[in-house]
Amino acid sequence: MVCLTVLILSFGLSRASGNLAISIAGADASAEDIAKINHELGLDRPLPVQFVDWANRAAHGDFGESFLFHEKVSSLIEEHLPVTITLGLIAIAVAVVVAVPFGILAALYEGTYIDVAVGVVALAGQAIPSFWLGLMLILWFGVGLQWLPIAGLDDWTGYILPSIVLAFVAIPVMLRMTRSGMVDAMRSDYVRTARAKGLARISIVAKHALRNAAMPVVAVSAVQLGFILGGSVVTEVVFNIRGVGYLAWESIGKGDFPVIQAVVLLFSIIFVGLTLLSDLVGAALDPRLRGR
Amino acid sequence: MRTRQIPLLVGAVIVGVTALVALAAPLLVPHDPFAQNLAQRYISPAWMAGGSSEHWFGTDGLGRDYLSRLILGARISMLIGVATIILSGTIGTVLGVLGGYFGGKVDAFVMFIVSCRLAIPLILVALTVVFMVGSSLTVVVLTIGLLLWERFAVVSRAVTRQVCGLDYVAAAWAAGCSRLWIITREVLPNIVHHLVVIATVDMAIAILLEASLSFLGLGVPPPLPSWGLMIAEGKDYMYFKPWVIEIPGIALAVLVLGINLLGDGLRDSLGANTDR
Amino acid sequence: MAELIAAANLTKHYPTSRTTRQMLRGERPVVRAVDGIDLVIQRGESVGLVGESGSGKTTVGRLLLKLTEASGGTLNFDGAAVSGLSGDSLRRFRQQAQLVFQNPFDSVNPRFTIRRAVAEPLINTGVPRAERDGRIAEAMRLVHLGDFHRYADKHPSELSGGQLQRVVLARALVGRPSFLVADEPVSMLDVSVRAGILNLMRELRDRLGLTALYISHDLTLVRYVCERTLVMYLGRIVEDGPTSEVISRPAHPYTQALIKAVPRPRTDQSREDLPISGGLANAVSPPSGCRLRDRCPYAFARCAQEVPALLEVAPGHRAACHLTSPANAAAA
Amino acid sequence: MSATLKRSTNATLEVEGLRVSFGGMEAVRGIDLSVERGETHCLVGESGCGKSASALAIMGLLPGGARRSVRRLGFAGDEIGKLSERRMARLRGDRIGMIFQDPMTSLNPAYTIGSQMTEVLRRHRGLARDKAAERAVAMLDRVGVTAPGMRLGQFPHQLSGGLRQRVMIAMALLCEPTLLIADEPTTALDVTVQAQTLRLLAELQRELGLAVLLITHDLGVVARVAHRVSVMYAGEIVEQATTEALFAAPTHPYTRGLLDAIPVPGKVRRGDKLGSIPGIVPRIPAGFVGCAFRDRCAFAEPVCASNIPPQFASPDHAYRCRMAPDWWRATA
Repeated sequence: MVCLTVLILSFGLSRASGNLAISIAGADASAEDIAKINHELGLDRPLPVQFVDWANRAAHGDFGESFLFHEKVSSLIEEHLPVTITLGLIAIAVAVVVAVPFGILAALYEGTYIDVAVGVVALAGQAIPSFWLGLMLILWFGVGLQWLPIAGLDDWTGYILPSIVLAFVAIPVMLRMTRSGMVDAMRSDYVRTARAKGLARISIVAKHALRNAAMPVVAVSAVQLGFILGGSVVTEVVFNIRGVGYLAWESIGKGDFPVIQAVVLLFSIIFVGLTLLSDLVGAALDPRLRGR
Repeated sequence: MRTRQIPLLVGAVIVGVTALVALAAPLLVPHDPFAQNLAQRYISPAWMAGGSSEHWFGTDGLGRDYLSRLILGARISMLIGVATIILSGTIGTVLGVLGGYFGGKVDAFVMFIVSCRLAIPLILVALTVVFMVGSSLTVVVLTIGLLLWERFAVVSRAVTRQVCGLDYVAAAWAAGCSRLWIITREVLPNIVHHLVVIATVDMAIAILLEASLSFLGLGVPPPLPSWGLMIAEGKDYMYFKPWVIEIPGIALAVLVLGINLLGDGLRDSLGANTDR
Repeated sequence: MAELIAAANLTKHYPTSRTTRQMLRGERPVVRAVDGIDLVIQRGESVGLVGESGSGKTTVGRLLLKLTEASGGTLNFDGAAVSGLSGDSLRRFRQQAQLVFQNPFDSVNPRFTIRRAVAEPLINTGVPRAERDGRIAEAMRLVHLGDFHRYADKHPSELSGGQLQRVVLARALVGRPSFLVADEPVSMLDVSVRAGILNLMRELRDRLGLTALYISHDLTLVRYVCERTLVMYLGRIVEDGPTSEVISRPAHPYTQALIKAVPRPRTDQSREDLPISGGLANAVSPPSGCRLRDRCPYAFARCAQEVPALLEVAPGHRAACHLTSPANAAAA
Repeated sequence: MSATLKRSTNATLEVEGLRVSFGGMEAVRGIDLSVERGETHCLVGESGCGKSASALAIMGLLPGGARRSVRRLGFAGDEIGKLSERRMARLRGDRIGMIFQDPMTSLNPAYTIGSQMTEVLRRHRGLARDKAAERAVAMLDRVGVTAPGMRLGQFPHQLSGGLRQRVMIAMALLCEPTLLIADEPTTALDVTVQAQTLRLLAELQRELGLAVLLITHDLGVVARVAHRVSVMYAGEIVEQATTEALFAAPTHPYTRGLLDAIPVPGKVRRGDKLGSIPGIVPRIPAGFVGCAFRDRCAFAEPVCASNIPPQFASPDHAYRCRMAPDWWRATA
C-alpha cells in the first residue's frame, strides 16, 4: 500500500513539471524536436497510461533507459548500489559501536560530568552539517596529515572518512536512545528487584538493564540505516564516490528522469523494507510482542 | 538545579543573538554583501596574516565582504528555520491531533500518510523538486516545510492519545463540550510543550537541510549568501584558504547547536520527554 | 418512584488485537466487557456497583453516561432512548448526567484554574456569564470548599488529592444534574481523606436527592452510601439487592468471597479460607455457563451448560446462581 | 521509642535511629523497630509517611539522591549499617528477601521466570543451572503456583497479577532467608487475590519461621496478619504495640483518626458519620521539632511544639503524644 503510493509519488514527481522533453533536448530545441522526443519516450500518451506502463515495467526491474548515459537504468543502479550499501553498513556498524557503549556510560554516570560531556558531544555531533564535517576531515586527514585519501574508494582506506561522516548521522540519535533507555531501566522496578536479589552489579547492568534498553536501539538501527543511505547523496558528492547517491545527484542536475524515478523508488522500497525489519527485530527481541 | 539550566541559557543566548542579528542584518552589515570587487578576492580574516580590519572575516572569491555575507546568511537560516516549522508544524500537528483524538479510521489514515512520508528519501526528493520548480527561497521553504512534518505528526498523535486517555478530557466530554472545544481547550494546551521541543528539533533539521541543498547547488540561489552555499562556493578553494569553509561551517554548527541546546533545556524544564 | 434509568441487555464488546492466525481465519475476538446486563435505577436511588478490576463495572458507568457507545441492548434515560440523543437533547442529557473519577489528579485539566475547571459545564450549557460566579460559589459550598476565593485562582497542582476530588465533585454538581456516576471516587485517596469524601457523598445524596451510581471494589464503602447494591463479575450482574441484605445474607458465592476477602481493621475477623480460588478468567473467552464456575467450589454440571438467570432469592434480592434458583432450592 | 524495644537481644532485625533525607526534606526521622523470628511487624501509614523509604533504607536500596543514617542496624546479631555495597549485596536475596508492590513492573519483562529465579540460586548458592531449576520448581509449587515446571519457561506478561506476586514471593524465599521485607505486597492486587496472597504469606511465615517486616497503608491488612504494629506519620513512628493492644486501645490521636475513618460492618452503622482528619500530611524540613501531627490534631496544645517523649499505655504499647494513656476513654 505504502509502496504503491510512493510509486505514484515518484512517478508524479518527475512528470509534474511537464516539460521533460525540453529539459532533455535543451531550451533552444525546436518544437519538432520536442514532439519527436515526446513520441519516442511515449510522453504524448495520457498520464495514467504512461504510469501503468512505467509501473508495470518497473515491477519487472525495467526502469527504461537513462537519457544521459544511454544505458539501461537497472544496470546503472546495479553498478552504483554496492558501494552505497557497503558504506551504509560500515557506517551503521560504526554508529552502534560508538553510540551504545557511550550511551551506557552516560546512563551509569547519570548527572556526572561524564554524562554531561557525552551529552554535549552528541549535541555537537547533531549540529555539525555532514558535508562540512566531510570537508573538514578531508582537510585534516587528507590534506593536513596526508593519512587518508581525500576522494574515491581505491582501497579500504578510502572507506574510513565517508563512513565516519555517515555514522555521524546516526550516532547522536542512537546515543540518546541508549542513554535514556538505560536511565529508565536503571530506575525501573525490575532493576530494584535485581538489586534486592543481591545480584552483582555487572549482571544487573549487563543482563537486566541492558537487554531492555537495547531492544529499541537495535530495532531503531534499521531505521537509522535508512537515514544513512538517504544521507549518502551529500557524502558521496563530498568524497566523490560513485554510488547511487552520486548518480542521483548527477541525474537531478541533468534532468535524467528515468534514473531519478528509479533511485527514489529504490530508496523508498529500502526504507519501507528497513522499517518492516525494524518492527520485526523489535518484536523478536521483546517477548511481550512475540507471538502477536 | 542551577547547573542543569546552563545549556538552556547558552542555547537561548545563541538563538537569541542570531535572531537579533538576522532581524537587524541590514543595519549591521559593514559592507554591501553583494558588492563584488575582483581586485580583493580571498583576503584573509583580520586575525590571520594578510588580513585587514577592513574585512574582519576576509572576502570571498568574488571579493565580497565575508562578515556581511555571514550576517545576511544568518537571516536566511533563521528565516528558513522559522518559516518551515510554521508550515510543517501546522501540517503535522493538525494530522497528529486528528489521528490521536479520533483514533480508528482517521488514525489509520494519518499513520498511512506518515508512513508514506517516511518512505520518501528526503534529500533526493527535495533536490528534484527544487530542480524542477526552480530554486528560490520560497521554493526551498515550501519544499522543506511540506516534507518535514512527520515528527510533529508522530509526536502530537502520541501525546494527544495520552492526554485523551486522561479523565479530564472525559469530564469535558461528559460536561457536553464539543469536539472542537475539547481539542482546542483541553488537548492543545496540554501538548503544546511537546510541540515546542519538536519545533526546535525540526528547526535545526530544516536549517541543516537547507544548507545541504544549497551545498549541492539546489537550494537558495546565488548570489544570496546561504551558509551552505558559501561552503559550496569556497569548496574548491579550501585547500588553500581553509577559513572560507571553516567560517560559515562554524556559524552553522554553532547556530544548530544553540537550537539543540535550547530544545534540550526546554525538554528538561517543560518535562516533555520525546527521546523515544 | 419513577424510573430514571432503564437498561435492557446492555452490551459492550471491545475488539482486541488479533494474532496472525486469527487474522487469517477472519476471526474477530472481542473482550466482553459488559455482556448483557439489565438494570433499573429509580429516581432518587443510590445504587452501588461492586466488582473487581476487569468485571466491567467502569464500562457500565461509561455506558450509562454515553461516554462510549453500547454494542447492543437498549438504554433509556428519563424515558428517552439514550442512543437517539443528539444536538440539543444530548447537551441536556450531558448536563443531567455527571461523572466523578477515580484519580482526581487526572480529572482536572492542569492548565485550568479551579474557577475555570468548575465553570466548564456552565459554559457549555449556555448559562449566562452573570450567573456563573454565583453557581460556582454554590457548588463549592456544597462540597465544603466554602472559602471559594482561596482556591478559585489556584491550579490543580497546588491542591491536595482530597481537595481536588471535592473540586471534581463541585464541577459535577455545578450544572445541577439529576444523575451522578462516581467511579471509585475514593480509592486513590488516603484513608484519612477518604472518609471526608464519603461523608460528603452521603450528605449530598440526602440533601440534593441525587440519583447516583457508586462504583467500587469495596462493598463496605458502597454500604456506607448506598441502599441498593449490584455485584458484577466478568461483564454480568451476579447479585442485586438491598445493601444490608446483600452484605448480611450474600446469596452468590462470589459476593460471599468479596465480603470475606476485604480485610477489616479489627482483630476478631475471620481468617478462614475464601470460598473461591484463583483469579479472574479471561474476558475474551470466558467459561461457558456460569462465569465463576472455574473458581467456584460448589460448581456442578449444570453450571457449565446453562447461564444462570438473575432470580429472586428474597423480596427485592436477586442472584444469578444455580444453587439458589428455585429448581435447585426445591431439590435441596 | 527505643525504651520499649529493648525486648530481646536476639531479634532478627533491630533498627535504631534510622533517618532518610531527600534534598532538604526528611522522609524518615529517627525510627526504632525490631522484628523477631516468626513475627510479622507491620509498618503502617498513609502515602508519604516514609514507610517505603524505611524499608528501602534497611535493604540499602535507596535511590540516588537519598541519604541514610542509622545508629544501629542489626541483622541476626550482626551490625549491617556499615557494610559495603558489595557485602550488602551478598546478604540481599540470600538472608534477606524483599517483595514489592507491583509484580508486573518488578519482574523483568525480557527474561523468563526460570531465568530470573535461577539466577538467585546461582549467585548465592553457586548451584548449576539444572539444580537451580529444580529448586525453583519446588519453591513455585510451595507457593501454590500450578504447573510450576511450565512456568519456568514463561515470561512475566503471560501470568496473571496474582501469579506474578506468587512468583515474586517464591523468588524472595529461594535461599531461605531469615528476614522478609514486603513493601505493599498486595496493594496492586484484587481483593480476592489479595486475601489468598496474605494467607499464603502467613502460612509461609509460620512454616519457615520467618521474620517479616510488612509495609502497608491498609489497617485491615494489619489486623489480619500482623503481630506487632508501628504506625508511621510524617517520618516518625507515633504508636507501636502488639496488634491486639493497638486495636483494643488505639491511643495516639492520629491512629484513632485513621481507625475512625474506616467504615467497619457492625461498628459503624448506616447513618453514622465517619470520622475524618482535616488537612494533609505535611512535608517535614530538616530540624523540625515537636509533634508533626499537631496542625491536624483536635487536642493540640502549645506544648506539642516541643519535643514529645514516648509514653507507655502498657509495657507492650508505646505512643508519642502528650495525652495520658487512657484519655480517649473519657471522650468515647
